[in-house]
Amino acid sequence: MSSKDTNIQRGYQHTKNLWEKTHSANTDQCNEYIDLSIASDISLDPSLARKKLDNFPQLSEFEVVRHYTQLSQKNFSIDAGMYPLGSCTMKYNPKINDVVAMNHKWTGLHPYTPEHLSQGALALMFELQQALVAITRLKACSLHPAAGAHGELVGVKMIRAYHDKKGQQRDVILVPDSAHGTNPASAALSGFSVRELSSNAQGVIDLEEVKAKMDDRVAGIMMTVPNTLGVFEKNICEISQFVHEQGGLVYCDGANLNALVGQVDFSKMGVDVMHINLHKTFSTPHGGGGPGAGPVVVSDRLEPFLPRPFVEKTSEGLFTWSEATDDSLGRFRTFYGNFGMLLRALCYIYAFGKEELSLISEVAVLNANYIRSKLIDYYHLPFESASLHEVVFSDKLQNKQNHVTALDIAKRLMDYGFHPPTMYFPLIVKGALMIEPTETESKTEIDRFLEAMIRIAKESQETPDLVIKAPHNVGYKRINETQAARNPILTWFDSSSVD
Amino acid sequence: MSSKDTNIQRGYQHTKNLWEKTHSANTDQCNEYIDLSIASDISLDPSLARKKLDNFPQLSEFEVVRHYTQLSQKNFSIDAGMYPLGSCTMKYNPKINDVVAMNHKWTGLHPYTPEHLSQGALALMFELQQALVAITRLKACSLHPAAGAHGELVGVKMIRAYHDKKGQQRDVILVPDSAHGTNPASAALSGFSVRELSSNAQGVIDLEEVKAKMDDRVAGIMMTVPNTLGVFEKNICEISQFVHEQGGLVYCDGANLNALVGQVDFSKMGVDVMHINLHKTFSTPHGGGGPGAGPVVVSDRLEPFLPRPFVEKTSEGLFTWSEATDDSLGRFRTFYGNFGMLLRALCYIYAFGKEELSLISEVAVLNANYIRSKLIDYYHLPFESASLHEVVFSDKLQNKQNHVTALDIAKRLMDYGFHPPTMYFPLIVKGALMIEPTETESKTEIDRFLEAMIRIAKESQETPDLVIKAPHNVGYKRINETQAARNPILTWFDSSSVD
Amino acid sequence: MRYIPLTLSDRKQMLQDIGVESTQDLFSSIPSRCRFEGQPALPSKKNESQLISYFSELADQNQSKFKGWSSYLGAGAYQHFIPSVVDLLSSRGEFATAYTPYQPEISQGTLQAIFEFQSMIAALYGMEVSNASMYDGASSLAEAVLMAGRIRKQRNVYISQAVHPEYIDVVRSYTGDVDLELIMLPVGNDGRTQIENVDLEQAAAVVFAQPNFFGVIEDLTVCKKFGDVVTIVANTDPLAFGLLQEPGAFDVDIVVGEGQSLGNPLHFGGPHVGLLCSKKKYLRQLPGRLVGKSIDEDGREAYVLTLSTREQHIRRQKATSNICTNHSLIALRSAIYMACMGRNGVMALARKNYERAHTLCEKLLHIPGVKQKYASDFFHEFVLELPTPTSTFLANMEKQNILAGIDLSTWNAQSDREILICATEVKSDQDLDLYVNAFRGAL
Amino acid sequence: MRYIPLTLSDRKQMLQDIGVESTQDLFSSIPSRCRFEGQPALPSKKNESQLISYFSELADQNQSKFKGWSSYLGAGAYQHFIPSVVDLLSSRGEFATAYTPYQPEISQGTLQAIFEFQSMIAALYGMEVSNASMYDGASSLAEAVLMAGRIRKQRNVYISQAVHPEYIDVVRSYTGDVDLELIMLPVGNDGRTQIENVDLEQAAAVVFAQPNFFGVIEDLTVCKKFGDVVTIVANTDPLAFGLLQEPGAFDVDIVVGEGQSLGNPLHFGGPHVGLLCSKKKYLRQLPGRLVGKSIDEDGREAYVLTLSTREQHIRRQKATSNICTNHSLIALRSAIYMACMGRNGVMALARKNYERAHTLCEKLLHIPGVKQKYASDFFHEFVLELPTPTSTFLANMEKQNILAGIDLSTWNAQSDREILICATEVKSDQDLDLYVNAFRGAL
Ligand SMILES: Cc1ncc(COP(=O)(O)O)c(C=O)c1O
Ligand SMILES: Cc1ncc(COP(=O)(O)O)c(C=O)c1O
Repeated sequence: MSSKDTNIQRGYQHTKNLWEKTHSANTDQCNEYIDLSIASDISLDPSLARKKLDNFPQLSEFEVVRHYTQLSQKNFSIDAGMYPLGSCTMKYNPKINDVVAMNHKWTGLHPYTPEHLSQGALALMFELQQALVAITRLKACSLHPAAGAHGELVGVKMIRAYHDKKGQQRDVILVPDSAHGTNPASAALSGFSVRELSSNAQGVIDLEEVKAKMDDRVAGIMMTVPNTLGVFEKNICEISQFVHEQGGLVYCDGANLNALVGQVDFSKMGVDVMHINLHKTFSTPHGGGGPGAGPVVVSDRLEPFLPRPFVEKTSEGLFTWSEATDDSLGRFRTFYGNFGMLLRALCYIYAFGKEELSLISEVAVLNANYIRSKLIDYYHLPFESASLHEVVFSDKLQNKQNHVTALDIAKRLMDYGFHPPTMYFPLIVKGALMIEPTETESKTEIDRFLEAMIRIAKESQETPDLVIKAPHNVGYKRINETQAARNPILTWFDSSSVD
Repeated sequence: MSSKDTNIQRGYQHTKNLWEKTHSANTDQCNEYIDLSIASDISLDPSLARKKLDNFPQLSEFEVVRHYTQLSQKNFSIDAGMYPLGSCTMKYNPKINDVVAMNHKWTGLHPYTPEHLSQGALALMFELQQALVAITRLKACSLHPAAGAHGELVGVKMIRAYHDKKGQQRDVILVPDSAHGTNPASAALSGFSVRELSSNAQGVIDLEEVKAKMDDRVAGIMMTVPNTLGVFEKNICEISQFVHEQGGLVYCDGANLNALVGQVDFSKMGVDVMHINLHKTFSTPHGGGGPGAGPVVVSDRLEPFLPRPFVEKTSEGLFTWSEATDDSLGRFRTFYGNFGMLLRALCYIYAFGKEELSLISEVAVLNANYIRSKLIDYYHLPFESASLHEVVFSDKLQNKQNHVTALDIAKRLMDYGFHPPTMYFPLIVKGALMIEPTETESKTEIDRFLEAMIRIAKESQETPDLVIKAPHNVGYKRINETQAARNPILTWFDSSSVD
Repeated sequence: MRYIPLTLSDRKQMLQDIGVESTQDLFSSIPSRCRFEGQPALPSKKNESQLISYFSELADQNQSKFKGWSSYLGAGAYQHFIPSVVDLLSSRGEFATAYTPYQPEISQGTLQAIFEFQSMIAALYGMEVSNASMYDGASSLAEAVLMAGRIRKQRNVYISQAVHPEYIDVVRSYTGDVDLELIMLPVGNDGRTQIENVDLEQAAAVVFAQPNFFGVIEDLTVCKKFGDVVTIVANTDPLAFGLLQEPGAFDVDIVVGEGQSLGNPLHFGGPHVGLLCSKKKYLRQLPGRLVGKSIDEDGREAYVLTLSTREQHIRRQKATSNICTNHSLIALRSAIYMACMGRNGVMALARKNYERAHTLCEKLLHIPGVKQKYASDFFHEFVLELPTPTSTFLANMEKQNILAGIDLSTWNAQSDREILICATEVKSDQDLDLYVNAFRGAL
Repeated sequence: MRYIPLTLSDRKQMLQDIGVESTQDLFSSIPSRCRFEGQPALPSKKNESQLISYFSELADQNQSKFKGWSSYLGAGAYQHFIPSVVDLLSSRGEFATAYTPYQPEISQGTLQAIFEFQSMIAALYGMEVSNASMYDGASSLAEAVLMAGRIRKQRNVYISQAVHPEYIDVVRSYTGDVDLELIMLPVGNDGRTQIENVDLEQAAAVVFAQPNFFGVIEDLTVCKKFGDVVTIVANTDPLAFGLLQEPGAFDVDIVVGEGQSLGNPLHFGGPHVGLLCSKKKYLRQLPGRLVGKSIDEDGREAYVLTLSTREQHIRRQKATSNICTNHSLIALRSAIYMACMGRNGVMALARKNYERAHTLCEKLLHIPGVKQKYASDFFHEFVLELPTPTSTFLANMEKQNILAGIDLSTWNAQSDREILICATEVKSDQDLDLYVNAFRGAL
């Protein structure tokens, strides 16, 4: 049987790309959305004009609908199944939030609409600023950043501005070895060099380690709380105090806030700036990779440096854009923030309200610990410290016995209808499998997931090949990443095509 | 391996039913949509009150979203692939029509809103009445019926009312053997007995056949044009004339109107009443079996008998509900019609407008004939008369050689990503495969379909088992219909459960 | 060209392959005497942006809450809150653009959903089986009456005068040409149906509405008195049975309902959805589709349309009904709605509806001259007698942007001072107070 | 409890299985000195219906076309017609609720869609490669400048004064702490960038905008003059290249853009989407994700994230950028939009935009005292000089419910009589006439 025959027999449907579906000799026919006819004879100087638009598709609307419907069916999604991807907080994205955000009265609003004609939008941003301050108990907030890493950049730049203002030359940032890659990358993008802190045997940073690496070139420290093992940095208060004493500032990577909503007072923890991934804790949809939003919340120390504009409330109760000050950082994007995502996040926060917001973390932590308690007999737990919202296992047992790796386990989970956990992160765990259930999974679903994990542990012993050759059941076998990188084909018309 | 293991390896994901997911000891927790708290102590007499609500599910909203997302992924749909289901006119259902129809200003409108406060809705219905009259060139229209069969019932009842008014006792309806099952059923529901007409060797009804079956008990004839073979009833004008001469009336089943939009003048054809399936010709989504809408259009003769109310326009340009008359049929449903579907249909009609409406049929007929020309070498064509919007093949060749049946071919098409054609209908063709591409399929997609059909023809010769055991590729093998009927389990709590 | 993907060159190619000159050649089997001449009398074609503005201008020519209107209309079509997931999930193309699930292997989504719909509807009504949906409540009732006629071969169908008048009309239309006679049962001062007239011998069926057209809760214990006569209960708001004793508890034979309240918009009257339940012993007489549980060849749980030998496509003129296309997507919406509300939500919602209507009624009865027409308890709508003609009163209320209720003289000329008022969970205390104030002024 | 499925009994059971008394025990690793005390200062929780009314009341506190407003604002965010399928398809849960496609076997939908996005963006700009999206146009430009600095190790970055001022600000913010100096290139009377100042030796990059901030079409043939200096073109409306010669035709090295116009709503400024294209030879220096084509083990065509050794999760502080989450769903929307419009639609649309702005401009120039600021041709926005201060004029226009344009004194105090006006395909002849009349009265 030809390879085509194989495809037809194996739960796989090929979706031709847009160009393979393009109407060839289609002259000027196009889908009819709005009047594009031109009465006048106004026309551009031919020397400035484009000759032709090559390599561009041309389809009927129906073909477009079918194309993207088919493509969508090739995606795993939270809506279709449990997605316990550690560090990513894949929770339910309530549909009502999308409905609220896509109201035409919001979507049609131009960012340069004068203040007095966009009071509703300003009010909304003001309320979210307030809410994030209320949740962290820090001092002030900017909704400017487009994502977590963007928030890190803004935050680290504020740290630099703070020292610059003081006339201090501090060009080093301390970053734990368990940190997410964006932390060192953001520090580097701000012209800092990165000095790595080693986690101790409990997976956390000791005060001694910080003391050892601290000197007067150090501008600050970036801590993730709880860290990427899901473990609370129990020395954080002492570390903050020490760093402050030494003239440094404390950055908190708030990507794991889902563990701590209504549980921790970040001002008491000594945090000077933290970013919050609204697309994690506050449930804006991940969209296959974004957009999210990464507001930053700051202490008194950094308030003057917040990027402008943010929203202020006047004594008459009107909302207004803050003026830029000499200290304030410049812009890191156009306009004000990922407004559509801000709306959704506020919607999520208001659905819980002051009464129930802390339940988010209580249940997220409960679920993670339940998983930990059920899998600990089957998977190696590299760090035994208490887990908060996520738990990191490793493939050590499976790997030792039958060379089954974290990757294999991940791929096999697909066959059972689950998205795999985060693999091989944090880097301090060999063969890491990082599991984060969030608060929105039901016990029924978590139990199904546990059953699958336990079965895979057994399969790894009994029929390791079944695991090593997975997935079997999702339309595709493993995809060759090496070939893609060795001979990159990045567009449909890329000349270095392989076929 | 246990059967559960098999499931996991075969492209199948089980979706637990709502009860298997139900939260058990969930006291009074529920999803929070609207305030249901009660301040006052008003309460119902316990003797009238329900004791408990058994067998009812209880889930969180997220579980509901996931449940129906997963279920949806187990459906084939037009949006995801070609659906050449003969007689069903599975065309693109433009998304804009849904957007227009689901505008909250329409969905929130109570049917008993006074006329002067619902002029927009009345205007819309008036315009659709006018449009259907313009398209058929008959005299008047009622949008009352909820579906094709409902339109038939109304139509046949009007025929009865017409004769009753004349004081004639006519209790027989002539129905061709090629007719859809709803025709005889609708006639019977109206208290008529059905006299069957035999199709001739060209698949159409001869005038002689009608003459032979006609007598003064015959109230009318129900003709489908083009008939269920996709063949135009070429004697229709003569038949109508004859039936009229004999005092009978002519019902036209308009389910196949997609062949004739802007091509045929139904008044010249002598039609007295015809229903139109808006869910076919005018593209309202089929919804997994409905709702549709089956307006009836009538000639002068039957106008007085139209069910009320329909919309009239006053001389001042206002829209008003017609008054009931002595002759008018009563109601066959509450309110006025499937308004949401009427909106979508009018949207489809206006998108084409007077300029392009007839293209619907031109292209639908072109596509069907293209398919016919390409498959005629591979499948038996039982009737060689010219095809209009659909073409009926049979399994004769495949069956004779290798006992491959229409059912097998249908199931095998699923593996190739297509919905099967209509099978075993019309009844006058043994092993019928009725293919209707509609106007909205692209040549690329039709060619893919043809390729699959031709491959199946070859497989039927070379590897018949592959066809006979299909489907292989859709998550399920053939489903046991006999067992379901022998031991019907119709609810989750049905005691006569098989497992 | 809207929605037509073929290019001119595609068309040329295809015509050539077919072997004809032009598409019009393909229509040569149609006699020229009945060909369509000229263009249909329609407006010019509209692009998407024109469609949007055209229809939204039409939509603006109606009253709506967006223009500050509020409505207390009920009478068979009710305003309830619809969770946003109902629209979003039911409009998924996989559900909305599928046909009837005749090919079960690729239709398990619709089939399982409808199986679950049947289960929930049966549970709500306390019945053994439910079909897969009908057009609407009224046509379901008509089919139920015909079904009763097949079950019990008698002539008389006794039908309560407190059944929705449009339902009665529809029953009359459907049964006009078969051998059944409709006999109306009068309504007492308590608003309940009086059954003294029923002649058990000759009766095929007795039909009640619960709650009835006047909102009144009938005492269905009488249903147990009818022996072999087929008892039918018609219902216009299934949510009532989150609070009221379910018909199944009274050994009712057939229950029909209008499912609009289950997450479906008013939509100027349609599409709504007909519900039809019965005892399992009448299964072979049920009209409409049924989804049953089965397995596939590998033993996987699977669902399938079943017992189709009752239906027109198999049985033709001998079918239990002519219905083919039903209201599946509305049934699906209803299932999603019920799943969202759940057991607890449905019960709390029913209580809230009851409370809203009673709170409103009580306040209105303090207004001089306003009287309650019927003595019995009601669910979420009720009839008042006014000191002025209802039509005048309604016109006055309209001036304050309120659709205050339904003028019962629409169906009965003598009731020209009666009004049917409905208040559901969507009305806040503030709404009710506004209404009561307006009411006072409008008399 | 909103969105939390666990029941109390589930919780009890789970705590028991874990072996703790209460959920709070699970937080005992947190030092008590930093625990949160009391409730956060937030409003009370809101159910779905309250959320809807709360946020729609807020939404009503803005101007909108639903209140009769019309807008001629552009300047980096444009009003274009968005086909309804863009919203419907992109909001499918399978797209919207997936994470970054790190597991390609179950993410082919996103991957193929983004591969096609890359292809269409590259085609539109006439470039060899495009990445999978950035946050927005401005941050893309900043990343492009940093990239140029890596490619050509020189200090000076020449940037046209006719680049959107917010883009310039962002470039300044991003490059503040690295060894690059921004040098502004002035704009001539013709509205085009003057390049006389560029010192080729010291230049890392030269940055133009096409069309530029004033709507003016730059003559990009100059790009061919810069030798090894990295030429960067920034674009705020990719649809312009349905009409204008594409940057690729001028051998430009890097093109960045703002993709909002490609089917994405204004949404008060975000989320929009950053576009970034370059020559393939700079691939290893590109920031952001890339989707590449590959095969699976059975040889099926498949897509995968590739060249991730450039990225932060592998390279950490040595990565080409810190970007992780990008704007994938907006890229997907853009792809759907481009697929809907198609080659012919994009070209016709660009022509129409050009025509609308020129028609309007011509009419306005008939008004006494109104002058065109720049001599060169423009795309869909243009700068006028008014006889009155722009702020007064705008206030007068607001009285007629028109947002007439953008006051250029926002960025340059001297420009207090200049206005930037944009007219796209959404404006009808009638709209333009209304505008012109209002304009006359508002001066
Ligand atoms: C711990 C941590 N920090 C930072 C980030 C970066 O956030 P973003 O992807 O929104 O830029 C992530 C996200 O993956 C993360 O998990
Ligand atoms: C020829 C024909 N007549 C009548 C009908 C009945 O229409 P409906 O299903 O809308 O009741 C159909 C639909 O299947 C049909 O194909």
